[in-house]
Amino acid sequence: MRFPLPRFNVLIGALLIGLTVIAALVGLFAPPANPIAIDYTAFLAPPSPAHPFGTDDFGRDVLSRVLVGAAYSLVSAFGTVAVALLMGGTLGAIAGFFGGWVDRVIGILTDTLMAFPGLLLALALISIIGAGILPMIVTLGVSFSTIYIRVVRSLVLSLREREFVEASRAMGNSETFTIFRHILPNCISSIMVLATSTLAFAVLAESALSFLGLGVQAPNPSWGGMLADGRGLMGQAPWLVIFPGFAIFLALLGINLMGDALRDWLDPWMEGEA
Amino acid sequence: MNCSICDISDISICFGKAGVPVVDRANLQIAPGEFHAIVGESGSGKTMLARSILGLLPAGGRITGGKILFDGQDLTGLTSAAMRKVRGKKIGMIFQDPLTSLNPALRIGTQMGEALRLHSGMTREEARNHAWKLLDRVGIPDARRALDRYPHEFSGGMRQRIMIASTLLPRPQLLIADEPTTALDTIVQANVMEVLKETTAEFGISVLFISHDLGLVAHRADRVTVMDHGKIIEQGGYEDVLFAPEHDKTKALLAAIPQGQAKPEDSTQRDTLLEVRDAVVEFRGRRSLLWRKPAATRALDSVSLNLKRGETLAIIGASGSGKTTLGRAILGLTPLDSGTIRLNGVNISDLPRAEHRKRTRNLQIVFQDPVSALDPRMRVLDLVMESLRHNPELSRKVKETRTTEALRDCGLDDDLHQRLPHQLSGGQRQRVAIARALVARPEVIVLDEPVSALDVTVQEQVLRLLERLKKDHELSYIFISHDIGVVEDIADRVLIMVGGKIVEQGSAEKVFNTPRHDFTRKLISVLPELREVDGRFQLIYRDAGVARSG
Amino acid sequence: MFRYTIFRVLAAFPTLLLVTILVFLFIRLVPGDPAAVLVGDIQNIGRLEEIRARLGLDRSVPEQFVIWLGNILQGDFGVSILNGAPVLDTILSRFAVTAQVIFVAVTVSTLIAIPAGMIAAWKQNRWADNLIVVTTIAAMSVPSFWIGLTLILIFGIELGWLPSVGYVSPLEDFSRGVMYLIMPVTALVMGEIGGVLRMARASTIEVMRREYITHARSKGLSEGVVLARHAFPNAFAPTLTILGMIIGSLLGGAAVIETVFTLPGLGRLTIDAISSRDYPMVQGILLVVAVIYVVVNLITDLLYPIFDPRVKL
Amino acid sequence: MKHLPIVAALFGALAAPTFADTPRMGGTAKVALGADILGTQPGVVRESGTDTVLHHIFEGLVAYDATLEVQPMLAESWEISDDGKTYTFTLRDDVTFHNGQPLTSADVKWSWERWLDAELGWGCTHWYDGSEALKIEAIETPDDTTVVFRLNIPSGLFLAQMSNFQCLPAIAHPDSVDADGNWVAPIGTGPFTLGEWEKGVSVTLNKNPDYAPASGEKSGYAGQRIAYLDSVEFMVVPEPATAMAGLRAGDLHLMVNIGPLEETELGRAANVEVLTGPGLEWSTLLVNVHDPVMKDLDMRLAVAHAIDFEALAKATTRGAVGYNPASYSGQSVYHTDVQKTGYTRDLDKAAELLERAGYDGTPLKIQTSKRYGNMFQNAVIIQSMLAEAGIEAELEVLEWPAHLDNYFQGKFQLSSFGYSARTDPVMNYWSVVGPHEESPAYQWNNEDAYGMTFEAAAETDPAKRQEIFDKIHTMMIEEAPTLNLYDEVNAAAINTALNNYEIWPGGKPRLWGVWLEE
Repeated sequence: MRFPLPRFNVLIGALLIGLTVIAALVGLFAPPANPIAIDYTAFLAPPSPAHPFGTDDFGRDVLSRVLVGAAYSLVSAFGTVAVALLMGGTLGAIAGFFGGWVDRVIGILTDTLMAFPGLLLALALISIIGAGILPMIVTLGVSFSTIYIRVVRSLVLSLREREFVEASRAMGNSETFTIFRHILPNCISSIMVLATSTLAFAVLAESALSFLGLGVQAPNPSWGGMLADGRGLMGQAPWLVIFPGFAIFLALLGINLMGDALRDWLDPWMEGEA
Repeated sequence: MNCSICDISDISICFGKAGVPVVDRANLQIAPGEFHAIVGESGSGKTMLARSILGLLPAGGRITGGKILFDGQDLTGLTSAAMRKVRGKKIGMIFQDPLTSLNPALRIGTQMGEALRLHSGMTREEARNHAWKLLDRVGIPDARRALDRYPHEFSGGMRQRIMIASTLLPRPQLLIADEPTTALDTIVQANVMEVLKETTAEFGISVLFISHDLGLVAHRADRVTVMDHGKIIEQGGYEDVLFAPEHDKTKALLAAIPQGQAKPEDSTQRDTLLEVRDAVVEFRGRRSLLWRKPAATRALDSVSLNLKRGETLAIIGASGSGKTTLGRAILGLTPLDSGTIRLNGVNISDLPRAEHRKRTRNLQIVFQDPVSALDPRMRVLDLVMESLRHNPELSRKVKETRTTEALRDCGLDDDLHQRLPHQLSGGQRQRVAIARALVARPEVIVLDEPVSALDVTVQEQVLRLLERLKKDHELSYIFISHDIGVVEDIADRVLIMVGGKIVEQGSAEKVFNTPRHDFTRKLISVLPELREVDGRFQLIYRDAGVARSG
Repeated sequence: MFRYTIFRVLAAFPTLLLVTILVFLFIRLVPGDPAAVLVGDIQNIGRLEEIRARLGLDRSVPEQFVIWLGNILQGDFGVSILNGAPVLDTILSRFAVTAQVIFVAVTVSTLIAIPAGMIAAWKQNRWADNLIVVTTIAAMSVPSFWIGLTLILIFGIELGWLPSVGYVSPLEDFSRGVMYLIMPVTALVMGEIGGVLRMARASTIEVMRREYITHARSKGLSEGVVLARHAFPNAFAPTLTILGMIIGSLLGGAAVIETVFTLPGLGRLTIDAISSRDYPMVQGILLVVAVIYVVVNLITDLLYPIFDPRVKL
Repeated sequence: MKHLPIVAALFGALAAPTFADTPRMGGTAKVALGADILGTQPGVVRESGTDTVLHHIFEGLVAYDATLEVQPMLAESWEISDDGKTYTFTLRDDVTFHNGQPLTSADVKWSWERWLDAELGWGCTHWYDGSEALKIEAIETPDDTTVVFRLNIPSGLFLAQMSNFQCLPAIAHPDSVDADGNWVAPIGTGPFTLGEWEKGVSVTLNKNPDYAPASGEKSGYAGQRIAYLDSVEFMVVPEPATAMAGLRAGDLHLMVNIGPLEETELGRAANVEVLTGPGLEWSTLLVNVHDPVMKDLDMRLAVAHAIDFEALAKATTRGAVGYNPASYSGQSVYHTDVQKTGYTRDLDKAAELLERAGYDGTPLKIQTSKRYGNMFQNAVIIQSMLAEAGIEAELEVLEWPAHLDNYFQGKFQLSSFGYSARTDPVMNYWSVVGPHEESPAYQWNNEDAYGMTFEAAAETDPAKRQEIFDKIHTMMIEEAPTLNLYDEVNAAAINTALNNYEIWPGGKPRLWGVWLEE
C-alpha cells in the first residue's frame, strides 16, 4: 500500500505546530489563571475543574504555565534558530563564496565554537546581559550556528560553480549583490529544512539547560524548566511532568514531522528537474 | 522476420495513474547479430521502450500492455527473481553518462567481475583474468593494473569502454545501449562507436542502440526505428529509412544534419571590434608543500585573435583545449596572467570592476547548459531585465518594454514571460539566455557551446535564431563549440585550439576543405555527412570518399 | 596522507590557542571567584584576600594566562583549587568513563541507524519507512533526562534488574560494569539515533537515484546486494561527517546523562568545575576537549577517502 | 552549662529508633552524597559532605550530645580554673589510633598546633588566634594523659567551639603527614577507617576492629560509637531524583538534606521512611543597609510589614516550623519570649511606611539561587507577598557561587539567603553583626551590638548572657538590618533495611549504632 508520507506528515506537523502557536497566544493574552500567582492553599492539587492540569509545588496553575511556557519555549527556540541562521548563514556564505584565507579564518572560528561548551557561554552571557531569555537565545544560537556555517558553506560552494552565478558576475554585479540576490535565495529551501531540525534541538537544549539549573529565569515558566523542576515529584504529582512533557513531545513531533516532510518534498524540486 | 531473438509486440508504457502513455503500442523485432537503432528526440519514448525490456523503468512507470518475447520467454510476466536471471546474463545494458554510471566508490575489477561471477559461478581469480583480457581488447592501456583503479582515474571515453567490456563479460545475447556516446567529444565518440561495433560483431551480440543523433547512427545501423511522442513512425532497413524517408518527422531529423556550404573567404574590409593579444591564463595546482611554488599548467598559452564587426568567429577544440577559458577570459570572468584584450580599441583586461562594467556593456555571454544558466528562483522577465540593472539612465518602464521586445524577438511569446525556468523546455530556456544577452544591445556576444545541450531539431531553430538576430542587430559572435557539424554553416572564420594554443585558423571554407593540423583533419574525417546529390541522399566522409550510398 | 595530517595538526594550533584564550576570559567574566567558594560562609570573612593571593588570583589576567600557558607547554596542567587533585589525571580518568559510554552508544546507534535508514530509503513512503521515521522522530522529541529518569523508574525500581546508582568500570569488573552502562547507553542512543538515521535515509535516497544503481540492477544483482555493495559506501560518506560532529560534541561529556546516571564523566566534571569556579580544572578540561574535538575531526576526514576515493588528501 | 530542654512537642517523639529489635553485625550501608568529598584533612577545605565523612574517622577531645551540650569524648573529664583561663583535660587511657599507636597528650598537642598554624589554612584559626578576642596562649602536656590549654581571657565559647562540627579540631596521629608536613593519610581514632576512595564515584569507610567506644549512651556526636556495619559506602549522587529512585530500589540506604517535597514523595514508598527534626540552620532575607533604597529605615520596616512570616515558614516547610524572628535557633535555651517578638503583617502600615519612605515603584531585586531549595522557594513567595503590598519585586536567580560572592561583597539589594548551623548565639551574631569596613558581608554595622556580642562571649553566667541577647534582639527588631525567617528542618530518608537510625539537631548523619536487616 503506497502511503504518501510527505503529504500526511505535513498535515500532522502543521496541526501540531498550529496547536502549539495557539497555546502560546492563549498563554500570552488570555491565560485561564495568572501563571506566577502563588496560592498557598492549593499545593500540588491534582487536576480539577478549577485547575485542569493541577497545580505545582507553589500552588501555581499548571495549565496556564504550560500555555505561557509554550510562548517562552517557542520564542527561545525560534530566537535560537534566528541567531544561528543569521550568524551561521552569513559566515557560511562568506566562507563559501570568497574562500582563501577568509574561509580558513572562519574555519578556525567554527572549530573554536564547536569545542566551546555552551554552559560556560551561558554563564558568562548571563553575567553580562543579565538573566533572562536573551542569554539563553544567544548561547544556543551561537553554539548552533556552527552547523549552519558548515551547511551553508557547502551549499554556496556548489552554487558558486553554477553558471547563473557567473552570468551575474558577467553583468558586472558586485560580489555581495551576487551572494544576496542569487546564492542565498537558492539556499533557502535546504536552510528551511535545517531550521526545522535545529528548532527541535533548541527546545531540547533549553530543557537540558533548565535541568542543569540555567533555564529561562524563574518565575517565568518554560516547558523544559517545568519538566526539570517536576522531575523529583513524579510519584506524588505526576501531572507536573506529564503535561509539560506531552507539550514538548507534541510540539517537537510536529516540528520534526514538518521538517522531514519538507525535505522529502523539496528534495526533488531542488534539483530543478524540468 | 521470424528468427528474431527479441520480439516486442504492442508494448505500451504509462506513468502515474491515468497518464498519457509514454510508449503507445510499439512493435519491434531484433534479429540475432543485428545492430538495431532507435532514433528520436528527448521525450519520444525511446529510452522508456529500451528500459522496459529489462524492467528498469523509473519509479511510477508501468508496462500497461503488450508482450516482450526474448529467447521464447515473455519478459513482462517474469517474477523479479526470474528477471534477475535474464539481466546481465542474457541482456546487458550500457548507459549514457560515463561519469555517473560507474560506482565511484568501487574498484573497476570488483564492478566488472560482479555480473560474471554471479551468473557463471567463476572464482575471483578466473573472473579477473577474463576481465582484464576484455579490457585490453577494448583498448584500455595496462589493463591488468586498471582492475585495481577507480572510475574517476579514467577519461570519459575510457570509462565508456570499461562499461562496454564489463557488460559484454558475461556474453549476453542482446546489448541495450542507451545513448552511450552523447556525453563524449566527437572524436572520442567515433572511437567508442568503433569499439562497440567491432566487439559486438566479434561476439555475435545483437545491439539495440538508442540515440537522438541520426548522423552518428546512419552508417552503422542495420535497421532503424524512428519514434516520436511515444509512437513508432517509421521502421526498416537503414536504406529505406535514411535514404527514402516517408514520415516528415524523419525528414526533419535528416534535415537537421548539417548540409550547408562553408562560407568562402570574406574579402570586404571591416574594422576590428575585439582584439586579444598573447593572452595567458595559468592554473595553480594544489600547493604541494607549504613553501614550494606549485606546478602551473597553462590553460591559455599566448593566444591572439581579432574579431571584425558583423563576423562570426568559431573557436573549436576538444574539452580541456582552453576554448571555454578563452571565452570567459574575454568577458573578464577569468583574470589573465598576461596579455591584453582590447574592445573598440580600449584595453579592458585590467580595469576595476565599475570601470570594466561601463566599458563592456556591449559585450555579453550566453552559457552552454540552459538548466544551470538561469537562476531557478527568478521569473523570465526579471532574469532578462537584470542585465539592464547597470543602466540608471533608463526608467523602469523603458527597461520593461525593451525586455519584452527582446523576449519576443527571441521567439518567446508573452504568456511565457512570468514563468520560472523549470517550467520551460531546454530550447525556451536557451532563448531566454539569448534574450538576456540581446537586451543590453551588445556588439559582441560570446556563445559558449550554446546548442550542444539541445535536441537536434531545437538546435537547428536556435542556430537560425542566432543568424537572424546577427543580421537584424549587426552583432558579431564568438561561437565556441566542440561539434564541427554545428559550426559549419554559421561560422565566417574558424580557430582550432589544442592544449591552450591556436593550431589553425582561417575562413570556414579553407579550414574545412583543406585542414592542415592533423587534429582538424581527424575532427572533420570522423563526421559523416548526409548529402543530397541529384535527388538521392548519400552519406559521405570528407576525405575518405563515399561511406554508404543509396 | 601523512603530509595532510601534519598540515591539519599545524592548522589546529590557532584553534586551540583561541579556545584557551576565550575560556580563560569567560570563566573570569562569570561572577563569583574560587576564594569565596572555598571560604564558604562559616569561616572568617577576612581570609578572602589571603586565599586569593595563595591561588595567584591577585595578579592581572594576562599575567595569569602567561603563567598558566607556560606551565601547560611543559605538560603541567596544575592542581584543582577545590580538592588539590592533579588536573590532568582527573580529566583523563573522567574522560575514560565518558569515552566508554559515548563509543558504545555511537556504535550501537550507527549499527541500528545505518541499516534502518537504508531500509527506510529503500522502502520510501511505504509503511516500513513511515514506521521507522515516526519512531525516530518520537525518540528525538523527548528530553534525554526524562528518558533517563523513566528508564531508572522502570528498570531500577519496578523491575529491579539494573542498579540505579553507582558506577563500576567495565575494565575492572566487566560483568558488573556492563550493568551500569546499559541504561545510560540506551538513553544516549535514543537521543542521538535520530540525527544519524535521518542523514543515512536522505543520502541513501539521493544515491538510489544515481545511474550506477540502475547499472548494478541491470547486471542482475539482487536488491540487497545493490543496497549493501553499491549504495552503502556512497551513502555512508556524508553520514560519516554527521557522526564525526556527534562524537566530537559528545566527547565533551554528556552532562545531563552523566548527572542522571551518576557517571563520573567529563560532562559532570565540567559542570562541577564551572560551578565551583575551579579555574585550572575548567581551563584544563576545555583544552583537552578542544584537542579531542580536533583529533576526532581529523580521523573523520582521514576515513573519508575510504568511502569516497575521489577525495584526495 | 545548663541542660538544654528538648522541645519534643514540636516533632512528636524525638525520632525514636525504628525497630528496637536486636542489632545485627555486618553488611555495607550506602549513603547518598550530593558531591564527592574534597579531601581527607579535616577542616582545611570545608564542605558539609566532607565533614560528615571525616567525623567517622576522627574524634575531638569533647563533642556535642543530641541536646547540644558538651560531653566528654577523647577527654574523660576536664576542669576549668577559677579565673576561667586554664582548661585541664584528662585523656582516656583505652584509645588507640588506626595505626595501633595509643593516644597520648603529645598527639593532642601535635594536632592542635598543626590546625592553629596560619600557613596551613585551617578553617577556624580565627576562633583561637585572638582575632575574635579569645586566644590560646599555650598548650602544655604535663604527662601522657593530661593536656592543659591556657587562654588569654575567660570564654563561655571555648568548649562550644572545640565541639563544633564544621571545624572539628580533630585529633590525628603525626604519621598522617609525610616528612615535609604534607597530609598523606587520615589516621584518626574514629569507629571507621578510610577504605577505597574512587574519585567522583564513592568513598568507602571500613569498620575499625579495635575501636574503644566512649562511655554513655549514643547521643548526638557524644556517647558510644559502636560500628555494627562492616563498611559504609558514601556514593556521589548529584541528581536528587536518581537518589530517591536508588533509595526505593534499595541501592541506597540513606539520603539527607531532603526538602519538604522530597519528603512527601518518598513518604509514599513502602520501603522508605522519612525522619524529620529541628535543625540549627536558619533562613533569612538579607537587606542591604548600604543600598540607596534600603538604607531608609521606613523602607525596611515597610518590607518587614509586607511579609507574612508565619505563612511563609508554614508554606516552605509544609507546616513543620513557624516564624523565628531571632538570629539563632528556636532550640537554644536563650530563645525566650523576647526572641519571639518580630513583625506582624500590616498592609496599611506597610503602605504608610512606603509613603513616608517615598517609594517610587521601581522594582526591588531579590537575589537567590537554586542549590539550596528553600532559599529559592522563600524568594518566590516573598516576591508575591511584596506584590500584594504594592512593592514590585524581581527575582535574580544566580548560580550559588555568584549568590554567595554577592553576599561577601554586599552586592545585592535583597537576598534570600541562609546560614549554616552554629551552636551558640554569639557565633550566630558574629556572622551578622560587625564593622562594615572590615567586611561588607556583615549585615548590621552597629558598634554597641558588636560590643555586646563580645561581652556575651566572655560571660559564663547564663542569666547575664540572656540579658545581653535580649537587648541585642530588641535593637535588631527596631533597626531591621536583616529579616530572619525560620529554622530549617533537618530531614532524612532511610530505606527500611537500615535500623536504629536517628535524627538530631546537629543534622550530621551518623552511621555508627545502626545496622542492616537481612
